[in-house]
Amino acid sequence: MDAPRLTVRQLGCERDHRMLFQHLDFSARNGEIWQVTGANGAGKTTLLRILVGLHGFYDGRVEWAAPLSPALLYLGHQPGVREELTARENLEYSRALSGQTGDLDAALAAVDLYGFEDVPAGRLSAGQQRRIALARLWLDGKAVWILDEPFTAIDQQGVAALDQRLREAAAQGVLVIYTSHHRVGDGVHRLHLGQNTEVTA
Amino acid sequence: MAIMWKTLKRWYHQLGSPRYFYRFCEAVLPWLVPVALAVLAVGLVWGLLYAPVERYQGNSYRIIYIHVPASSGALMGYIAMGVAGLVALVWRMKMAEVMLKALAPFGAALAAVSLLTGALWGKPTWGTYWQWDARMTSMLILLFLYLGIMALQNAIRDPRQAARAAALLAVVGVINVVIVKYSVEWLNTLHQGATLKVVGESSIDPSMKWPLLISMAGLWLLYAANVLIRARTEVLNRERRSGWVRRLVRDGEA
Amino acid sequence: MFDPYFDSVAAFIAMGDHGFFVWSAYGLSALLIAANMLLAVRRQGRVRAEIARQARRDAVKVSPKSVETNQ
Amino acid sequence: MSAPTLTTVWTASLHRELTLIWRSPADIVQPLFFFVVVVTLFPLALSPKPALLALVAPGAVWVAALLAVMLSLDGLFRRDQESGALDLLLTAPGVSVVPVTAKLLAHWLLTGLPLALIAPLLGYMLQLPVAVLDTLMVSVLLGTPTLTVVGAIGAALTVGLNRGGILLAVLVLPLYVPVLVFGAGVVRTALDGLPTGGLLAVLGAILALAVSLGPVAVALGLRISAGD
Repeated sequence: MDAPRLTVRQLGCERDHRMLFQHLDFSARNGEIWQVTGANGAGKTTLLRILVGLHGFYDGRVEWAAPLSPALLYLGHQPGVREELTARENLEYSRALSGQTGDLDAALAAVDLYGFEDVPAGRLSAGQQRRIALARLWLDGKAVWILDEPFTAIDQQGVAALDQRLREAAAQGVLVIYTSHHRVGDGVHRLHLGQNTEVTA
Repeated sequence: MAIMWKTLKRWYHQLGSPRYFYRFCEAVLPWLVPVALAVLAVGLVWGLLYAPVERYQGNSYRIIYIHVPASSGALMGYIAMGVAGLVALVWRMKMAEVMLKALAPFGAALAAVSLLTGALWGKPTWGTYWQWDARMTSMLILLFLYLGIMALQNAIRDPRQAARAAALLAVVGVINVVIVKYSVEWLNTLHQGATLKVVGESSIDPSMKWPLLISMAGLWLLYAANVLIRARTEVLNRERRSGWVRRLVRDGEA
Repeated sequence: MFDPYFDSVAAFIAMGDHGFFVWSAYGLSALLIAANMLLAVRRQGRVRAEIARQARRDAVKVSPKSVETNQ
Repeated sequence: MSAPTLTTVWTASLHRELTLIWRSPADIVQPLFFFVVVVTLFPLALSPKPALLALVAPGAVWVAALLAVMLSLDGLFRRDQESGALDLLLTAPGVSVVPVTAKLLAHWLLTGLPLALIAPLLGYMLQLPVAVLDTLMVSVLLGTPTLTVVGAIGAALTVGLNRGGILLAVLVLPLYVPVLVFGAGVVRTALDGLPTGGLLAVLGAILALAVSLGPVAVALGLRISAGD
């Protein structure tokens, strides 16, 4: 077994004098899929923001075995899509910013936005806007995927495609951590935030 | 040398720990407040009652014994905030965040005192309560900068995020204060004749200088006491979940 | 040097002609500084009371401490 | 594992920011309109007497330009923050100073620069002698980038707060004092027929300081606002 890519020790986070979660311990390896669950307000989004380095106020330790930022593909709670820009322009910008490679049109086609490339995102539905952000998963070059509610507002067909994409990526050695109630396959590790924090391998 | 360095380093680490800092405040404050008040009283009584009169301005010059300490305190307080801000941003030191927050209110009050006393001194000296001379203008901007930092801190709910935001603003503000000072000095040389120069602090008679220095020391000590009181409160507020604060509360000490 | 500069209390109060300016300067300063000190102390009292209240609340309800980790 | 080159990020960012502003023309037109309207208020409020107007013109044009820049900055990061694009920028590999600088440059090109270009016209309407109009334009040209960068620090720190506008003014206006003093001062010096080279150099020095340190502070401010 290779060394863990991500090690979390005694992680705790407090907001407005209330503990969101505490004493969180787990380690994740390349090729694993981690599903984070919990009620609304349990701190799922905050946990992911801590992992990617956007939230700096926490107790405990978060250690990445290799530098995170060149490897990271982060999809936040908001999709990061500007309504004034077309689907293609949005994707082009995030590709350049994150240093990904790959064909934009193929990626857009994979999320079923073929024919909508040049439509301003503001004129697309919420689900379609989320798909623009998800199209990054069909570009190359990232080894750690951290996805906040990727299945939200996606139709059944889209869920199936995304589900398959996550498993494909994990098979190629990508570490996937996502929040959702949707469960991807059987070999998924589960992290439940709540009154009793639970880690199931 | 080596011993001194070691001692300094130990202090840095100990005072960096909230719990130790709290105990330090408990130990220091009971005598710091009375000492500060006593020193301030000695300086003011000496200055108001015993010091000789200034030849040109008459007794109104006696405002100097509160005006100059307040002005210097306000300025030093802001610079201290900038230093604390830099430490908070670069080393993410929690106590620097606490100090930054604690320094602001009394500094703002001193800036206001400086402006008020300056105006009351200006009336008999310049014939007007307000004049846009370099020092008064700089002090007014300094007050605005203090108020800006306090407004930003109040607007952000998370105390640590608020402190870090204020830290960045304080660092930018300190750089700004320097440029403001030069810019308003230049403004005055250009379009008004040299304004009536208030007593130059450097060329002051010793019989006036000593009470001034003593009241300055007193006011600065009082500032320090105020900062420690506020910092102690902030430490309690932030560490309320930790064991030592809970024990403190349970034992009825707090 | 250590004789009072003023001959009488009245002269001290009058400060030449400038009593109004000198004494209102000192009065306002004292007011601002004292108010600030008081606010600092009062805030401390408030925070302490708040923490004590919270501690009483926590003592009443059972604190959810159990954390299960089955890896 | 892939990190983009600085040039790729710079080009893509600048292109995106320019496109964004270009697609919402109100962001370009409204600051300009505000600038013109505020300057128009001065003759109405003071008096239309040419001699008096020429005296207050440098200050009036400068105060109006300063307020126009400040107001335009309130929304600088807001839509990026609400859409989540800011988190994308902050988690991207490489330094976030590069895309932030591109954003500031694009914003200045489409708001600050037009203000500088129409400043002489407004100066002329306020009865400034034609001989000092070029000085007015150069001073606004040198001053507005500083206003943009310094104001952006405030905008970055207030981006997540719902009462941004007035708070931004409280934070930023005191920081604008030196630029205002020297900017309007240059024009008044020119009015008096004195050499302005030294003062323009001071404005340039402040600009250099703001441009070299400012974007770092803006990027840091954005990180702080994100919660780091």
